[in-house]
Amino acid sequence: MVLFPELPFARVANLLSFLFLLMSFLLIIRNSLSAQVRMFAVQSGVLSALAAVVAHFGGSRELFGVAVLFAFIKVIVIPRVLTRAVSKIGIQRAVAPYLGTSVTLGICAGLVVVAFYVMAPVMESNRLPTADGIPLAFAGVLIGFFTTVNRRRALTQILGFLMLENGIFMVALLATYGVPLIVEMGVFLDVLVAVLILEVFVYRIKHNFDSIEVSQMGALRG
Amino acid sequence: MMLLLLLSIPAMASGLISLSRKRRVMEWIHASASVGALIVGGVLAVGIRDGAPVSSWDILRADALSAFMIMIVAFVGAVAGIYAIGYTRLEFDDGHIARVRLFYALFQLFVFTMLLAVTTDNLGVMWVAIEGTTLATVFLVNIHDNHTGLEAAYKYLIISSVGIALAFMGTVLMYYAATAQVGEIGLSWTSLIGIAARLDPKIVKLAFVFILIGYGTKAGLAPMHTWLPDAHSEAPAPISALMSGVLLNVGLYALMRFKAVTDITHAGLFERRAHRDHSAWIGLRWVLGYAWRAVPYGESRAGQIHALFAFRQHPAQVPHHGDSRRAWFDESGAMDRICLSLRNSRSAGFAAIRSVHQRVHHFPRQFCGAFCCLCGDRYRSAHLGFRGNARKRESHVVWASIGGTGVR
Amino acid sequence: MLNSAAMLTLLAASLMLFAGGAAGALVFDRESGRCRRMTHGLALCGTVLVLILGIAGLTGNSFELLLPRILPLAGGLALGLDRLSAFFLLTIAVGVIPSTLFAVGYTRQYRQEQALLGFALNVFVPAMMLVVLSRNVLTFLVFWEAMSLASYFLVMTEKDRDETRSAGWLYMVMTHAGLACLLIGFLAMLQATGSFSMPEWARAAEGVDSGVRSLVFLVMAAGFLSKAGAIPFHVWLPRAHPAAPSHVSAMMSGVMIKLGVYGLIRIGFEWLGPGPGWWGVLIMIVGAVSALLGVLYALIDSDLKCLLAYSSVENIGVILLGVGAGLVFRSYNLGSLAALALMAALYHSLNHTVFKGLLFLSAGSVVHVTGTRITEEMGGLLKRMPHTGAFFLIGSLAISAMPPFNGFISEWLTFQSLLLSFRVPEQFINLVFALCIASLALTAGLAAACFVRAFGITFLALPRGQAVEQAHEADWTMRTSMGLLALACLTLGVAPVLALRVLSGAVNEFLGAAPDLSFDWSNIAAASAFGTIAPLWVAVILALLMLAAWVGLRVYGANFSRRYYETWGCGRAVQTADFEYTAAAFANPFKRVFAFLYRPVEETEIEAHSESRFFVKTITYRHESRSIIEDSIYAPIVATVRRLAAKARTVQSGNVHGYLLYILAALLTLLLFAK
Amino acid sequence: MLAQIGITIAQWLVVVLGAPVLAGVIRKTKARLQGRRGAGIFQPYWDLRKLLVKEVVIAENTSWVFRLTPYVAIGTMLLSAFIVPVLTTAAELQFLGNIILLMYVFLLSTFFLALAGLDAGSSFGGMGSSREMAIAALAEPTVMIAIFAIALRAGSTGLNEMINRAASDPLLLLNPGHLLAFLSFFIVALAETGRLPVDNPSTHLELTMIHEAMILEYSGRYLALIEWASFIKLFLFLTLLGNIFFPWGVAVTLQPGAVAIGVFALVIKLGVLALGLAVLETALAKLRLFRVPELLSGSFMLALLAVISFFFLR
Repeated sequence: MVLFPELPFARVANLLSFLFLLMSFLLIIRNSLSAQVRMFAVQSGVLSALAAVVAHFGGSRELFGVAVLFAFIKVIVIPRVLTRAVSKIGIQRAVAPYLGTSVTLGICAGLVVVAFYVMAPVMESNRLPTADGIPLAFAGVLIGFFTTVNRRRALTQILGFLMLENGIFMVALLATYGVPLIVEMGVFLDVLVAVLILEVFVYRIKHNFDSIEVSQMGALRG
Repeated sequence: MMLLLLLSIPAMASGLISLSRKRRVMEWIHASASVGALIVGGVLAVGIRDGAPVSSWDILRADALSAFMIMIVAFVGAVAGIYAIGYTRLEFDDGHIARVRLFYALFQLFVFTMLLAVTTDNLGVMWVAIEGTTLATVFLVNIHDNHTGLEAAYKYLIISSVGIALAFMGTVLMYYAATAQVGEIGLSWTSLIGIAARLDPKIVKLAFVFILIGYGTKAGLAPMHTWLPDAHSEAPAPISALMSGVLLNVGLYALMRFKAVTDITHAGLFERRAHRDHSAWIGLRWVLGYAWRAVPYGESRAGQIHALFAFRQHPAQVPHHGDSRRAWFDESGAMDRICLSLRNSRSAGFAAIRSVHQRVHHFPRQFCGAFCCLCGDRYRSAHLGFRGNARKRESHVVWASIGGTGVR
Repeated sequence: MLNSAAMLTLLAASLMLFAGGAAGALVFDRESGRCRRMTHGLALCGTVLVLILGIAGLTGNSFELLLPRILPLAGGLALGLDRLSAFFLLTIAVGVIPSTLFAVGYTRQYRQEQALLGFALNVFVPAMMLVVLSRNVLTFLVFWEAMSLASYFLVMTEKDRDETRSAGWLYMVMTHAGLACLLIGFLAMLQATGSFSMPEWARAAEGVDSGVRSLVFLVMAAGFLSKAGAIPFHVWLPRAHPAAPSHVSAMMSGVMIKLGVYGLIRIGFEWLGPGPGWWGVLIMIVGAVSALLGVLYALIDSDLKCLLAYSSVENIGVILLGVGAGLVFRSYNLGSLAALALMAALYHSLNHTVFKGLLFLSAGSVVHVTGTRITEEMGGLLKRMPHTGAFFLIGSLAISAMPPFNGFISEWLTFQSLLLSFRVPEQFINLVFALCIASLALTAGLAAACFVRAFGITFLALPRGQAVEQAHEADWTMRTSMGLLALACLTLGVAPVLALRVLSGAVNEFLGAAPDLSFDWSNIAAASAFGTIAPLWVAVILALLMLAAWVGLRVYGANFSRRYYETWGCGRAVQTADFEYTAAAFANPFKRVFAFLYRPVEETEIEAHSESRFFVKTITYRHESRSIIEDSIYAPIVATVRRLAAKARTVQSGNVHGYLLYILAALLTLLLFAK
Repeated sequence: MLAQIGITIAQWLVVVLGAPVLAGVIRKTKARLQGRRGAGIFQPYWDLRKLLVKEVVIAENTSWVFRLTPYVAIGTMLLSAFIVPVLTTAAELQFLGNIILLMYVFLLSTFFLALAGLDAGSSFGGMGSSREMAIAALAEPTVMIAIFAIALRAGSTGLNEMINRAASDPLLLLNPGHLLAFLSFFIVALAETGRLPVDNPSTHLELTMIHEAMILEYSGRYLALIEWASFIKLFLFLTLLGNIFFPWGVAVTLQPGAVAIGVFALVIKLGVLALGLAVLETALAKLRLFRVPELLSGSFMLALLAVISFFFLR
């Protein structure tokens, strides 16, 4: 059953991949926590759409389930959790990241180049129509990673981690149309639990350090 | 079936403990589960050693390497588990029953995830289990809910999660390499190793980079080891023992599984550039690791190694996590050494033997490291209010000396 | 003759005794007295079995044991006994038995540490024994480690003292470094030969590139020499030995450091196959330098046990001269000379075990009753501790290589083997040997001076302190053990044939060449008639002549009345201890002669009465000498490491972002590299 | 067999009884050279006899080591008298040991004398011990290298073989190594026997004496034994010098004629050496203590050159 046979699979996939990357960029230049959470939700939405598209064209029923599950966890549950955290923590004074926006963007652009360079062998060997998006997805991984390095607040760090996770999910999606369902389920569960635990930690950090600036925690040194 | 039984023991124990209310009940369940796992694990391991690998369904499979890991997990788990009962009695009075429950439940969950990681055939499930170990232990690290504990736990969680996510990336790429070659395939190690020779070497290499970084984080290889001294020193002693004695090994175990595949794929390439590249890297890291171990030595020049003695004499003068920290730097070094031997191995088969040999050599150290920790921490608790007399502590020094025999 | 099963039973029985002792230490850790008697008693019994095993091995019994189930992946637990191993077993037993007996009385002072002491002792001794018996890499390393660590804990007995802790720390670091060297060497040989088994290395060594073997030799020699305490790896020794309880010092100095020599002999002659001549030359140079510097530092040290520790460095140097000479001779195919030199080295190592054990134990009794190790505070002890003093005198004579004691025989043998070097057809080597002879001779002279000073200042003349005046004789276990060793000193000196017989068998088996030495009860002849000596007759005739002198005076009718009067003190009315020559003063001529080495720092402060500067109120004299090795080798290393460590600390900055950055950087680097 | 025992005892008696005469000859010669008449050459015997009948005064602080030392001193020297071939190289009692044993036996007596010096607790004794040991120790390498040089030529360290081998070499004195070894051994002999310029045997000024300071507390028969021992030591060293380096006349068989020549040669050689020693002691002043090491290192270099000359000029 193919719903929109007229839409070329590769086109749509690529479009969604670019949207994904765009969301990553948007997320890293926003400073307000709630905006960041929103961006993340949108990005996850894009990703679940992509999953649905791949499921549709790839003819995989399992993958539909994954897309739905993904949408449920990452578009609804996790943003809810994070939003609740943001509101509980209250207004936070803006904390500058280690690097300014322009430098950050420059570095992220560099990371995209790196991603293309690194993923070249995968693209070469991949005959799937979705292959073009793989470097973009990997760029998402690197940008997410970079966010955890660059941002001082615990919540943003968590978001960076989630972006990284999203990127990996997307690599799996584009390169192999997803990993086996049981693994996917386990991964979702783990991520969910991780986020829940992290949320608890954010509260505790707020409680203990009166701020969610991670960089304040420096008592344990070599 | 034995595998299932083995896994279900800690899993059920964890569930039961979280439901129980009475402290004695929890302790009872905890102790019997620890010992039970040891017995079942022992039977299983002996069986495997004398015969073929055991598997149930597609997911669970245990070969000789797994058997070895099972023994380590179950044995250290049992020892640390029994020790934990006394330990928690000292640390938490009956007013903190919720924490005790949490402690025991997570302890069993931790053991479960480690056992799962070493008995599963599915690389994805292995990943899930290893991430599970992080999630299970993170609250244990912060069980006292103080500043430093929180800091250590947060760092542990975020670094491990990020690292382990990269390992997932590697798993995905490995899976991709397999599917690109033979179409649909389970993400199982047995099937992967079967087709390993036909995989695309470039992609496998790329995958292995991610695996190395990812599971390397868990195994405490430098420079991904930064969480290690913090978390191990903040965790309660039995957990520290488990983390050092076993958890790092589990990370390494995962690394070895992938290494076996990579070695086969790169059998032809091995002697050439690819090998040199990552061996150069591991060699560099080895050096770094050693430099790194100099850190605590530099910190107080005559200090750390005598922490055990110092604890007895000058509780106030020693940074209170001195000995555990040193032990962790030692762990890090031991891991580095094993990796070096992995590097040195020329062929895949020899690699397996060599690294297992190293691990055998390492095992008593790990184990004794665990002992050291237990004893060291015992001193800590002794000064926190333990009413032990000097004689009693004396015997601990002796035990610590047994432990000391192994560390290094 | 015992068969192999009987030997294994002996081995197992001794191990069980030690295990029992170790277990006893843990069980009875509350009852100090019982713990002490039980652990030491069991260790003593176990060591007696080791002695039997050693003697059985030396008379030609051997066994091989492979337990593949233990340490399964490295070829199993491999043990074996040949005559060389048996000889070292004998050395171990000879060193350990009196020390343990001594410890029964001596460790009474350590009430709190009984469990630790007993446990570590019962690990230490069997570990040493098993090191000697090990036949593959992993077995060797495991027991080597156990030995090092057990000795570390023994050193740490008086852990309450800062000095002990820093000594233990240094010992640990040096052991670490030595072990690292050994590991590198073992791994390299493992790679080169593909075998875990060391006897197989010996067979495969011919096929290994000689450059690799030389490199392995260098590295492993460094590892073994650091255990043996040869210069420049000796730094731990003069700290750890004084810090340890005396019976432990006796065992470490008498026995443990010999295992470094054992390892060196194994790699030099067996495991690494035949090597070039410069291996031996290197060992000889290390030996000559160790001997000379060791005795020079011993000569000026005022800490009695420290002095003995430095003297161990010296004796290790003498042993190494023999080992090195053996290596050189073998590389020139002078098999019988190599055997002679090795025999001299082995004999000296056995002798050193005996007399150094004796000296440490008697020093231990002195330290035990006076509470000080500083010789400047002692004096006059011979009257208060007549037996201990006599034993110390015998030890001093033996270690100074005075006939008719045992040190003389082995030093004489070493001299003979060095003098015979003219058979080596290489002028450079001849000159090296000439210089080694000179340094050995100087060492011998200085050692005599050193022990004149040690015995004279400690035991003779007047007490210099309160503690010494109340000194009393040691208890019977301590005296018995010292007496045993003193007897051994004399026996090995007048009847060396006992030891030479087994030694020549051992060396013959090990090198496949009979030593160029003929001996019987009355005569020893090296290289047919190159050098001969009749130790038994020397002793007998010397004793008879001394007696004859006394009898002669009687017969002649000399005046045998005697009168006691105070010592002449330049006309002073009262002669007190203040007028005695001090240890520092005794060493002063040497300090001046070897000033370039000691680089002494002297300070003199004179405080005069206000009336006139000629009426002196007080004089303070401070002197200090510095170790050239520590200053020029270790200090820079330590400084560098410390600086690097301080830099490395910044890596563990406490900042989680930084940590994540490391991972990101590692990932990116690796990705770009692996491309 | 009987001849063996006879000649051995005869040699021994020559050493033991002849030693004081030698000292007397040196003293007499020195006195003459200095323009004094001096005591007769048998004076040392009368001195010894006088000491033997005197009462012994012992310092209160001393222990049994002090009382044992004179016997060790005389015992070691009496033993050495058995080892050194004086008249003949055909006597078998030299089986006791080689020249290395001899040197160690000398060191043994020094060892005990130094202990005795410390035992009385006076500063002088300690000072003497310290200096004596320093000189003994520093002389040791020279001794050994000189022995090495001789042994290289003789192919043996046995005293008989050394002398036999040297006697069989007609061009002995044209050998640079031989002469160098002689010089270095001569200097060592001066140091070991406490002669000028290292030590002054006739001084009794506390700060300059070495050997005499060490035995300052001795009196009576103890002093007699020690004095006698030092006479023997001097005699033995001069005999060694004479017989090893100028081996002519030493009997290689036990025929009475050869032995008679041996006696005659010994008297001549000792006479020449004694004269040389006396001239030297008259001409030289005592060196400052801390110049002695320079002298000894000089002699060490000579010995080393002797060894080198063997290896490079053969």
